[in-house]
Amino acid sequence: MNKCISLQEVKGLFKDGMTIMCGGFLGVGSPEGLVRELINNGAKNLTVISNDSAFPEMGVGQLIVNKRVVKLIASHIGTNPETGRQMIANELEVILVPQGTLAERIRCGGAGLGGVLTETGIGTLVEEGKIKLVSNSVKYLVELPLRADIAIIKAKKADRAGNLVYEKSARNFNPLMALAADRVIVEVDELVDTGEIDPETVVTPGVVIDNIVVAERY
Amino acid sequence: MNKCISLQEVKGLFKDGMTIMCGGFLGVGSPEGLVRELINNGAKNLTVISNDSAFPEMGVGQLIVNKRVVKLIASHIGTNPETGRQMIANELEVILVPQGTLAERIRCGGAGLGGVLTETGIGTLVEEGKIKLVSNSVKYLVELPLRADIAIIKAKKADRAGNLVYEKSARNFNPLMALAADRVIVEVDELVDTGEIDPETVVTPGVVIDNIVVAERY
Amino acid sequence: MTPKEIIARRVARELKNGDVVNLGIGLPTLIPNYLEPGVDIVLQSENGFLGLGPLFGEADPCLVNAGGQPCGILPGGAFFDSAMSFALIRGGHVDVSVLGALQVDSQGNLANWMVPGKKVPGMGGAMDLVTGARHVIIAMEHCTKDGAAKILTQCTLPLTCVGKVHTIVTEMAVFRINNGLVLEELSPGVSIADVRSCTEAAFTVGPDCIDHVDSITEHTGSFSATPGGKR
Amino acid sequence: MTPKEIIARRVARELKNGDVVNLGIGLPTLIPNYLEPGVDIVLQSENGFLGLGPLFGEADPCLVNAGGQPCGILPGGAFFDSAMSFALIRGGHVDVSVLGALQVDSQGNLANWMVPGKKVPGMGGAMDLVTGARHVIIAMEHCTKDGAAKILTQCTLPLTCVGKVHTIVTEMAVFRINNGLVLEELSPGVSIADVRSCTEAAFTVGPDCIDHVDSITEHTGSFSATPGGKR
Repeated sequence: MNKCISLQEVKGLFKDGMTIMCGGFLGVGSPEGLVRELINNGAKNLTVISNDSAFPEMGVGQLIVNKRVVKLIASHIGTNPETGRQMIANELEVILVPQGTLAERIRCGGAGLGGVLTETGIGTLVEEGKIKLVSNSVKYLVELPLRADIAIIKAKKADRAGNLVYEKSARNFNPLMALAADRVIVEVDELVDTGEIDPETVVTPGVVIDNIVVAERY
Repeated sequence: MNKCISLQEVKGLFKDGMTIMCGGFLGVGSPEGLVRELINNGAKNLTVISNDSAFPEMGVGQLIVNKRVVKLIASHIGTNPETGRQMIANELEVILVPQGTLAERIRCGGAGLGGVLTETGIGTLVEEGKIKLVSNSVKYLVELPLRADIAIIKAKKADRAGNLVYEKSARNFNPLMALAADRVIVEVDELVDTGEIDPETVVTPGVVIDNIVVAERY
Repeated sequence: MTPKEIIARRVARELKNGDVVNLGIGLPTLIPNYLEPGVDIVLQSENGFLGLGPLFGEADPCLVNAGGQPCGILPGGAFFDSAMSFALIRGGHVDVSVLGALQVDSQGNLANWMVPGKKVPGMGGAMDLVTGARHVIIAMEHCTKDGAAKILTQCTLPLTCVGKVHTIVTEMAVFRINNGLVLEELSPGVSIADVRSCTEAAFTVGPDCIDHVDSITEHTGSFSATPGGKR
Repeated sequence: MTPKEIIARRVARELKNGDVVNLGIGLPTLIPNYLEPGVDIVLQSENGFLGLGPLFGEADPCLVNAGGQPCGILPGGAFFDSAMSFALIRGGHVDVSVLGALQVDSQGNLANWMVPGKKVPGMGGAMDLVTGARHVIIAMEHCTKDGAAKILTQCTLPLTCVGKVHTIVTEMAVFRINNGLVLEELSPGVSIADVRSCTEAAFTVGPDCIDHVDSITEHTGSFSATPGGKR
C-alpha cells in the first residue's frame, strides 16, 4: 500500500459537486499545493468546509475567487472580501458556524458521533432550525456532524504509513479533518520512512490517511 | 504559583463524599502514590469514575477493597473480583458505561459540552432512562457529561507549569480527566523546568493542572 | 488443531492486506499467527495505540494490550488517548473487529458482556467496537462447554448490540448475517446436518457452501462430544 | 493617552497573576503592555496554542495569533488542535476573555459579529469565548465614531450571546452587569452625568463609584467631541 502519490495523480480525484474540507486558519496550515491542483483540475459546484475563507491569494480563498464554491461552511469570512461579495450577490451560500462548534461538528463526523450539545449560539441566529435540549437547567443546541468526500490537509512531516506531525499553529483543524472524510489527502513538507516518527509524538495516526503528497518548494 | 506539592499536602484535599476521577487502564497509568494517599487520608463514601476497577492490589482497585467507594462509574470490572462481590452484596453501586461513551462523557465534562449523541448502546440496557434522538435515520443516545471534584492522574513527565507528556499505553484516560475536574492533581515520574518540554509534544497543557506530585520510588 | 486454532486460522482469511483490526481478548489474539504471507494488518489496541505487536525484549509496564498483557509496538505505530482510540473505533476507521460471544443470533444481535445474577464483567469497549467497526466478526466455539447452542433465533442474555454482527466463525462453520443467517462455509468433514444439530437458529445455505454429507465429526473435536447439543 | 490606551490599561487591572486570558483582535492585544509588575498571565490563542508572546526574531509563517499576525510562544507554551483549543475555551479553562463589541446591553447581551446587509465577517471564536470564559470583559470605546451609544437597553444587532457579559470597560467608565448595569468606576475627570449622556441604557451607580462632578471632559478626548452623543 503505497500512499505516496504525485500532485498529477491527485488532480483526477476531485469531481464536480464534491464536499471538500480544507485545513488552515487564515491560510496558515492550508495545503497550498493541493488547493492549486484542485483549481487546475477544474472541479466546480463545490461545498467547502474550512475555518475561514482565508485571503484571495491564499488557502481556500483561491477557490472562492475562482468561483468553484457554491456553498461555504466556515466560522469567519472577514479576511476575504470576495467571499462577502459573492454571498451578498447570492452567488455563494455561506453558513457561518461558531469556531468551537465547527471543530466539534467535524470531530463528530470523524468520531462516529451523531452530534454534540453546546451552549454556544443559544439565543442567537445560530440556533435557527436546530433541536434544543435542556439538561441540568442549561439550554443546549444539538449540533450535527460534518463530513466530506475529500479532506485536504497540511502537515509538517509524514512517514510512509501516513503518521503525521504538524508545525506550531499550522495544526489547527487539520487533525480533525483527517478523520472526517471518505478520502484524506495530506500535503507534507517532509516524508520520512515508517518508524522514524516517535509513536508518542504522532498527532494523526497513519491509518486515517489515504494519500500523501510532498509539497513542492516554491 | 507553585503547583508542586508533597504527598502530605495532597492528603488534606480529599473529603468524604467526593467524586474522584482516576486515570488508568487495568491499573496501567494509574497514579499509585495518589491512590495510596487517598486511602491513607481516610475519605469515604466516594464516587469513583475510572475506566475499570483494575486489580485488588493496583490502581483504583485498592479503593474498592478498602471500602471507600459507594458508587463506581466504569466500563469494566471483571479483573477485580471484589468489585463484583460488593456490587452483588449491594455494598457498591456500579454504573457500567461503554468505554468509548465513558471517554466522550468525560471529554464533554472537560470541554463544556452538554453531551454527545452516540449509537453505542442503542437497543441494550445502556439506553435505559436516556433521551434518544433520531438523526439521518439513525437512532442515537444522548450521553451526558461527567465531572469530578478531583481528578488524580498519572503522567511520565511534567514541567513546573504543569505541561504533561505521558508514556505509551499509560496515557489512556489521563488527558481527558485532566480537563474534567475542579482540581486536577498529577503524579509524575519526572519534573523538569518550564520550557524543557517541546510545545509541539505537550499532550496536556499546564493551565489545566492544579497540583504536581513527584512519584516516590518504590 | 484445537477448535480455537481452527477458528483463528479461518478468521485470519477474512483479513485483507492493510486492514486495521481490533482483536478482542482471548481467542482473537491468536489470529495474527495465521495470516497468509503478504497480508499485513495493523492492530488497534483500545487502550490507546495502533501498531500492536508481539512482546520483544523485556516487558514494559506501560505497554500492554487491551487485556493488560505486556506487548510491543511495531514501527509506524502511534499512541493516543482513549477519546482518540474510540474516535477511531466508532468513526469507522477500524476495518475489522473480532470478538468472542456468549450468544449471537440470526438478526446479528450479540450478547457478550453479562450474565445477570452471575457474572457482570462489563462491556469495556465491546459496544463501541461492534457499533463502529466496518466488519464485525464473532469468533467463538460453536457451543458452550455444556454443549448448549450459542447461535440462537434470539439472544436471551442482555445485548451488546442490535444487528451489528456481519460474520460468525466457529470451528464448524462460517455464517454471514444478511437478512437472516446464511451458512457460507463448512469446516472440512463437517456436514450441514452436523451444524443444524448444534445451532438453534434457522439458517439458509449459501450457494457456495459445500456439504460434507458423509462426514464423521471427528476433525474438530469440540462438538463431536455433544451430538445434538441443542439447548 | 489615547482612549484605546486608557481602556487597555484599565482592563489590565482586571487581570490577576496566573490568569489564562484570551484577547480578541485589535484593542485587546494592547493589554499585556499595561500589566502591573508581578502579574504574569498566560495568553491563549484560539488558533491552537497557549503561551502566546511577542514576536522575537524572524517571523515564522506557521506561528501566528488569532488575527493572523506573526507572534512568538513563551517557554511553557503548548500547541494543540482546534478541538482542544475550544475545549479549553468552552470548558471554563480560560479565566478571562476580552473582546470588542458593536453593541452591549444591560442584560449582558453582546453583538459583535455582523451588521445585516452591510458587513458579515462571522463570529469566528467569539460565541464560544463568551459562552465558556469565566469572566467576559468587553473592551471598547464608549460610543461609535459617529457618537452613537453602544451601551444599550437592548442590543439591536444580531447577538453573539445572551447574558454572558460580566464587565464593560470603556475610556469613560467601568460597568459590571449584575441584575442590570452597574457603574462601578469613572475615569479621572469623568462625571456620572458625562456617562449618562453617552449611554443609552439605564444604570445604577455602585457604592464605590466616585463622581467627578466638576469634571471637564478633556482628559480622554474621544467623547468630548460628542456631547450628548445619544442615539
